[in-house]
Amino acid sequence: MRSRLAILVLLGLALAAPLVIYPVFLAKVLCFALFACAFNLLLGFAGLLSFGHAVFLGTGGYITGWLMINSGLTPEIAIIAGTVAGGLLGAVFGKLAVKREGIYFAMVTLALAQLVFFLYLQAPFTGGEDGLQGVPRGKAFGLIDLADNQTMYYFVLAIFLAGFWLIHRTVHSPFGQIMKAIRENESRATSLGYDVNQYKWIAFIISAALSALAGSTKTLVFELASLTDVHWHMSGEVILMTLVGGVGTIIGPLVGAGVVVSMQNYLSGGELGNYLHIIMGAVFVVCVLSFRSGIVGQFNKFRRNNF
Amino acid sequence: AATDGKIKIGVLADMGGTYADLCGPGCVIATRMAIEDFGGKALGKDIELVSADSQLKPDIASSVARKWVENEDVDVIGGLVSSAVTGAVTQVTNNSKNITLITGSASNAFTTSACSPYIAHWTYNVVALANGTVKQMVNEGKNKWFFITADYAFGHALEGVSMKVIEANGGETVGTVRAPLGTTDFSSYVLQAQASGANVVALANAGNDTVNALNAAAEFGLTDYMDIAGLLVFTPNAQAMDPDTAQGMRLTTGFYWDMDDQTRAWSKRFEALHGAIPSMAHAGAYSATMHYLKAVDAVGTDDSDAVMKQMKLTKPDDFFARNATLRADGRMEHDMLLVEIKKAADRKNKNDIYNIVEVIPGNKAYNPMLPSCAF
Amino acid sequence: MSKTEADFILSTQHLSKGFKGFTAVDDVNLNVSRGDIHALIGPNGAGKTTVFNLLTKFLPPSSGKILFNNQDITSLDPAAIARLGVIRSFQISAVFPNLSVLENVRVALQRKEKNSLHFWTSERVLNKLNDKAIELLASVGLESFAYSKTTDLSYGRKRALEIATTLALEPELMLLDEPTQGMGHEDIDLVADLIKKVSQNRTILMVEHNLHVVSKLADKITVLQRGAILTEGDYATVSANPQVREAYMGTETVDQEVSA
Amino acid sequence: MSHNSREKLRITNLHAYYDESHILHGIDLSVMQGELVTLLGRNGSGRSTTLKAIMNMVGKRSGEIVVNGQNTMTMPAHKIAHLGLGFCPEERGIFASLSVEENLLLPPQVRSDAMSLEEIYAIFPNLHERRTSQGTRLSGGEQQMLALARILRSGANILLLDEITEGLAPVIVQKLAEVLMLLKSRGLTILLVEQNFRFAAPIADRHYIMEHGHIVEEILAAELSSKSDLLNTYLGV
Amino acid sequence: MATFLGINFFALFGQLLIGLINGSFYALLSLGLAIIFGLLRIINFAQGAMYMLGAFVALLGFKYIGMNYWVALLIVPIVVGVIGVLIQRFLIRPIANEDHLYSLLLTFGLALMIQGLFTHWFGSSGQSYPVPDALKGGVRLPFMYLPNYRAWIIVVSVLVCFSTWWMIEKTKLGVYLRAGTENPQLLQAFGINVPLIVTLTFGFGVGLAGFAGVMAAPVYSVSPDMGSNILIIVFAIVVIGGMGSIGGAILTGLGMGVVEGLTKYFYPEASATVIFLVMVIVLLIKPSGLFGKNA
Ligand SMILES: Nc1ncnc2c1ncn2[C@@H]1O[C@H](COP(=O)(O)OP(=O)(O)OP(=O)(O)O)[C@@H](O)[C@H]1O
Ligand SMILES: Nc1ncnc2c1ncn2[C@@H]1O[C@H](COP(=O)(O)OP(=O)(O)OP(=O)(O)O)[C@@H](O)[C@H]1O
Ligand SMILES: [Mg+2]
Ligand SMILES: [Mg+2]
Repeated sequence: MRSRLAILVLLGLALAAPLVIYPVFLAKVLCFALFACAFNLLLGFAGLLSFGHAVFLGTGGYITGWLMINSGLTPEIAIIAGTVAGGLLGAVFGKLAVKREGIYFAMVTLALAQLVFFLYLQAPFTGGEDGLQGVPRGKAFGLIDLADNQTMYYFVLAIFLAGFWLIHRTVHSPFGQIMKAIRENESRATSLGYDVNQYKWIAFIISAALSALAGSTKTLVFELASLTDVHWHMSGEVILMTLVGGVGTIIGPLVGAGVVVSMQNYLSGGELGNYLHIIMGAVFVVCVLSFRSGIVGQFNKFRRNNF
Repeated sequence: AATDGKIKIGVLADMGGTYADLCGPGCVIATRMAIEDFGGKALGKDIELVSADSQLKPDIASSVARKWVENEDVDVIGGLVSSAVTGAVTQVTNNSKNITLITGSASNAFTTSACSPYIAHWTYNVVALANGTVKQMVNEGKNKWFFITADYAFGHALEGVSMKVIEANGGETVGTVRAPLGTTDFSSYVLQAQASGANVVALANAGNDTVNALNAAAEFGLTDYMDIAGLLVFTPNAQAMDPDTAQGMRLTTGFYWDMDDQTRAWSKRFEALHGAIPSMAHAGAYSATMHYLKAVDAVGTDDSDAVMKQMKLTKPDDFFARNATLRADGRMEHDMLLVEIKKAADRKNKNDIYNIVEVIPGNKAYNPMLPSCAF
Repeated sequence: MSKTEADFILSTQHLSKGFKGFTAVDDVNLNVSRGDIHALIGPNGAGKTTVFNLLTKFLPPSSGKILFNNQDITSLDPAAIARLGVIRSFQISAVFPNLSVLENVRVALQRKEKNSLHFWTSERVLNKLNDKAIELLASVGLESFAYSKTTDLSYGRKRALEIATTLALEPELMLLDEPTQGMGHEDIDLVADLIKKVSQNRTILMVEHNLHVVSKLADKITVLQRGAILTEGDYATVSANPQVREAYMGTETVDQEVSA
Repeated sequence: MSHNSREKLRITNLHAYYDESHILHGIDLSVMQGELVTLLGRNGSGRSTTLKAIMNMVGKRSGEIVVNGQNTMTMPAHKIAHLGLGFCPEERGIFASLSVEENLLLPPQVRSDAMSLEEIYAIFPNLHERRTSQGTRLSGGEQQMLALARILRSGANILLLDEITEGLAPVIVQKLAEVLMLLKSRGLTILLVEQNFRFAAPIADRHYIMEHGHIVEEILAAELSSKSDLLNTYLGV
Repeated sequence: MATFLGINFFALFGQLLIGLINGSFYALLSLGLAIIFGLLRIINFAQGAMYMLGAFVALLGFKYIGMNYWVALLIVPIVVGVIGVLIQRFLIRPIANEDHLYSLLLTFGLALMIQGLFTHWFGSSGQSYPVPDALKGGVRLPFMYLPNYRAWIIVVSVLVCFSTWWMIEKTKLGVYLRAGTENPQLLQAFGINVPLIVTLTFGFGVGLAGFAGVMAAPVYSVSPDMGSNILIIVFAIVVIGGMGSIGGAILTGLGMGVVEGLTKYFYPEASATVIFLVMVIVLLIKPSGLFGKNA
């Protein structure tokens, strides 16, 4: 009951926010929040740390951007196409990566992502260093003109909610139950007759597709797709968001994305841009050394202890 | 862009990256000098200056520009180095009808394929570079060219334009290789150049890439029997080159601090603030800002269309812009300089790096205007 | 040996496994009759665990065949063998520590539901398995712990839970590798009773060093030595065999008072 | 407190923790030279933790542990072994990346009168046979033998043994009992954690019974029969 | 003579040699990484930053106190190694018992910080470091002009790599290292000072990166991002070689340099991706890497 209320309040806030806050910024937070939630699905619920998730974000972005520029499709179709492309790429990467665990998994995903990074750097359809510029936002369903930032924001909010709901559903599904079991004791799950790699693989695909969804949406918001989204720094950033917010919590990544994006926004606006990496690095170090459960994890602990 | 009667200038430059010395903090300083020289006020209000680091990333630049014009009432964006960044920013500003003063980028696209009524492309462009350096060398009989090209819009444009100039003057291109932006080890490209049978190796890159490529060429003995043409060399880069390797190298620039008293006077003031002599982008940023502010003052509004019209009507004229005009397509046409890097022995101090070989008049240096871009 | 082949739920034919010039399992023809509790004993390093590994395909045999219900399963992978109904328990406690006791069993029950890959349906569909799960927990005496977290269970209860989980898969054949290892006395008896109880309607093959447990449970015993079968028979026969006494049992006897 | 020179190990008011869980709640025990003392108790009563605490392998400890008259509470773990302590862990701890013989030779010798490889191989012929194979490729029982053999070779004279008969065939268990008697007669001190009471009873001098991190009873070998009821309630024997 | 079947052998050999030189750096860096991984099960993301640090310390030492190349070659690895020791001791050790992924993230954060600081101080544009006088010039081979310094890189790297490998694989220390990887706590209970070994090994692995940094300074321009660029490639190499395999890291490092060189000749477009492609293929065929033991 309490959580129902909380959800309603949050939703109300989300609907009212663009009246006060710059909608493009809000849309950016939502895109990264979705990305971080998708990433957390893999890390928090499957126990797999991917160090190459940027590649899915970027792939979604490029596909959607390219289609919007070249095909005349409506934005929702282009987004779906980007999502599917991300899912397919995830299927290929996942097949290779889920054979390994822990640090090995992280390294393999990192290297695979780097492979694609260089491909995108050279492939003609991505625009290389320039990226895809001037991606039109188009009209959603051929009707709603997204050129207006406020409208765009609500469109993004809808996508975010859909993605978030899917993640929530996945975690609390028969599939999610098995994922949990696999995380707890992999060899026992195998001995009960579950093909562990298949489950991890599916989780990987879902996570990749949702990351691509975030990237596709982001491209529309900024009317631009670029290499930054595929770079391994971006893979690091999403880890940071998740870590700051709280690994394995449902809304942790959302909070983390909000914090990190605000911080970047604040820093890159001025001449502090220089300090961005130093500060992000420092936040990483502090989080790992003394704040491993993240903001939401810490808050939950506090609430448990005091109420 | 809302006309709120208040002038706010945004300088978006590379504050810490490969091009930081060309148009980074220095471009902010130059812009501030222009504002102060103008009197600090326009339309009766204080002129505001904001700046940000593009980090040389189109997406960062694009989102900063968007935030500036949509949410922070910035009227005009200047600075701008790296064509990828400039392209992304102009996408935003063209849409929002804000003026862009491009002072660091080289691609000629901004007055051709990507032209817009709101762009003023100031300092130089790839065509001017090729028409200066390349033409002269081909005419001297250096007819077989090999390109080491920076793999992004600027490099491609510079390479393409230069090839046309080579062909038009009877030379040929025997090969090209594209190196990613920020390459540090050029050895393998140098080897390819060596095996190509060319007599000139053209470096269609900029900043550190040029310096590194030149160093590798020297290390592998390439300089012993081939000429190196640095197609785009800014003064800080020229200073960073080993004089023994670089001496005698020809290059084209839009500005040299030691040209005459006028340039020296401004450059000394700049050096006092910045700690180094100005590059052409720094001088260009001052000149462009000043011209913009004068136009605002003249029309009495910050409305982009009116201001731009005025900018094109009056001829820019200052220590930087010689025999200049701002064409209808947004190209600022002015005299370019063909210079030669001095021998170590001839240098009086560390800033004394060029001999001016020739002044190329603007109409010879720049590309002709396209009818479709004559706004 | 009057049983026909059809009575054997599991049999191996000339099963061998070598590791780099060392033969760990040597031409073993093992026949497990349906409904039996069959014990595999032998000195350390005799090859018992290796036989288990071969049966469940955690190791590929060097040669020989494995038949389950007269079907050749030699080439199947571990998960496929598990799905046929051959379930193995592990020596170290194989539970899902942070799931509830009920959920532990449900994870096993879920496999038959064919919805385990459904990430789009609510986990509420699993609630219909709760009754069955409670029933299974009751059969091992854990029904009152259904909603506790599994980590909080004692060692013996974890073993019981593990068995309940295994039962949920309705295995035809259970393979138990040293089920009482590391257990205190009270737990040993608990688990031994449990094994006896669940052996109704199914077959159990187990490796066990605790002779007390073996004597109490096993219908048939196969003694392995140096990878090969030394002898077979019921406890009385086997324990009377001087070779077995020398190689394995030593002077130990199972006195009935202790097992009481 | 007067120090008894025959007292090899004395533990006073020992508390031990893993992370936040408090496992040992004030243990007091002592072992004399040449004595074989067992720690009995149910699963999870804290016996292994006691041994680990002596080796400084738990999260946090308080109290006092005196080995050979020297307080070890502030000693780093790697110095403790050099007091002559040899620890054989419950989970055996065989190193997979080392061969059987490398495993045997791994612990540095802490005393000069250590058992030689020949002696070890004579006791455990299986190990000799498999000496070049990878440590964890051994069968469960063989690994157990290796774990024990390893510390015998290091020459430690105070042995902390955790469930060493686990998973061993009855013949080997009988042989182990003989080995322990032999070691005892050589003057070694042994603290033994055992589930197998039938193994421990005939060879031990004293038994401590643990429950929930406390020592609840001390029983001398001679009192075994008279206190069997007590044992039954604690251990369910 | 120089060409046969359309292959220009001069150019090919030239690229191979350059490949071997790059491979030497790969080998040095992946060796350090493999050692640290082998003992601590930590992927040291800061290895690239340490490489950069090595180059910068050499450069700054040269600029401000006139430290020459040969001194730098000796001093800098020690300086960087000590920094590594401090990092291990004060940042990594406190989380040594947590999931190893945390130490990966920690070193990732450190790498960002160090690189950010250097960018802040020195800008991201590169600076050059002079080739030592004794190694100036070069030899004209039939197929290319080989600068002396580049030849020196190959010789020194191979020497350093081999001696390190020997020390780890063939001495008692190596046995401790291997055992310490698996169960440090138990090894310590046997009386071996594991924390010390761990810290020193980390320092040594990091010192190797510093050494590579000094070696690189005269040929690559010294810039704050020089490390992060090469690091990911080195990760791929370590994965290909089999994580934790010391010999594998060295051989794969050299080998991948050569493969890259070949690609630059035959199909330059793929030269940036070829190592990752090889990695994918190796993973498909042998998930544990070329020299890795199956987990
Ligand atoms: N992977 C392997 N490589 C080499 N030898 C092995 C391997 N696995 C087992 N062995 C050897 O095969 C023999 C049989 O081992 P197995 O584990 O089957 O014995 P066991 O009968 O289960 O013994 P225990 O009762 O001690 O567990 C042992 O000598 C062991 O060393
Ligand atoms: N590494 C650990 N972290 C947290 N708790 C632990 C750890 N090891 C043991 N415990 C807990 O400490 C308590 C005592 O464990 P200990 O291993 O000392 O028991 P034991 O008497 O040796 O029993 P067993 O027969 O299981 O070996 C148990 O409740 C156990 O769950
Ligand atoms: Mg076994
Ligand atoms: Mg124990």
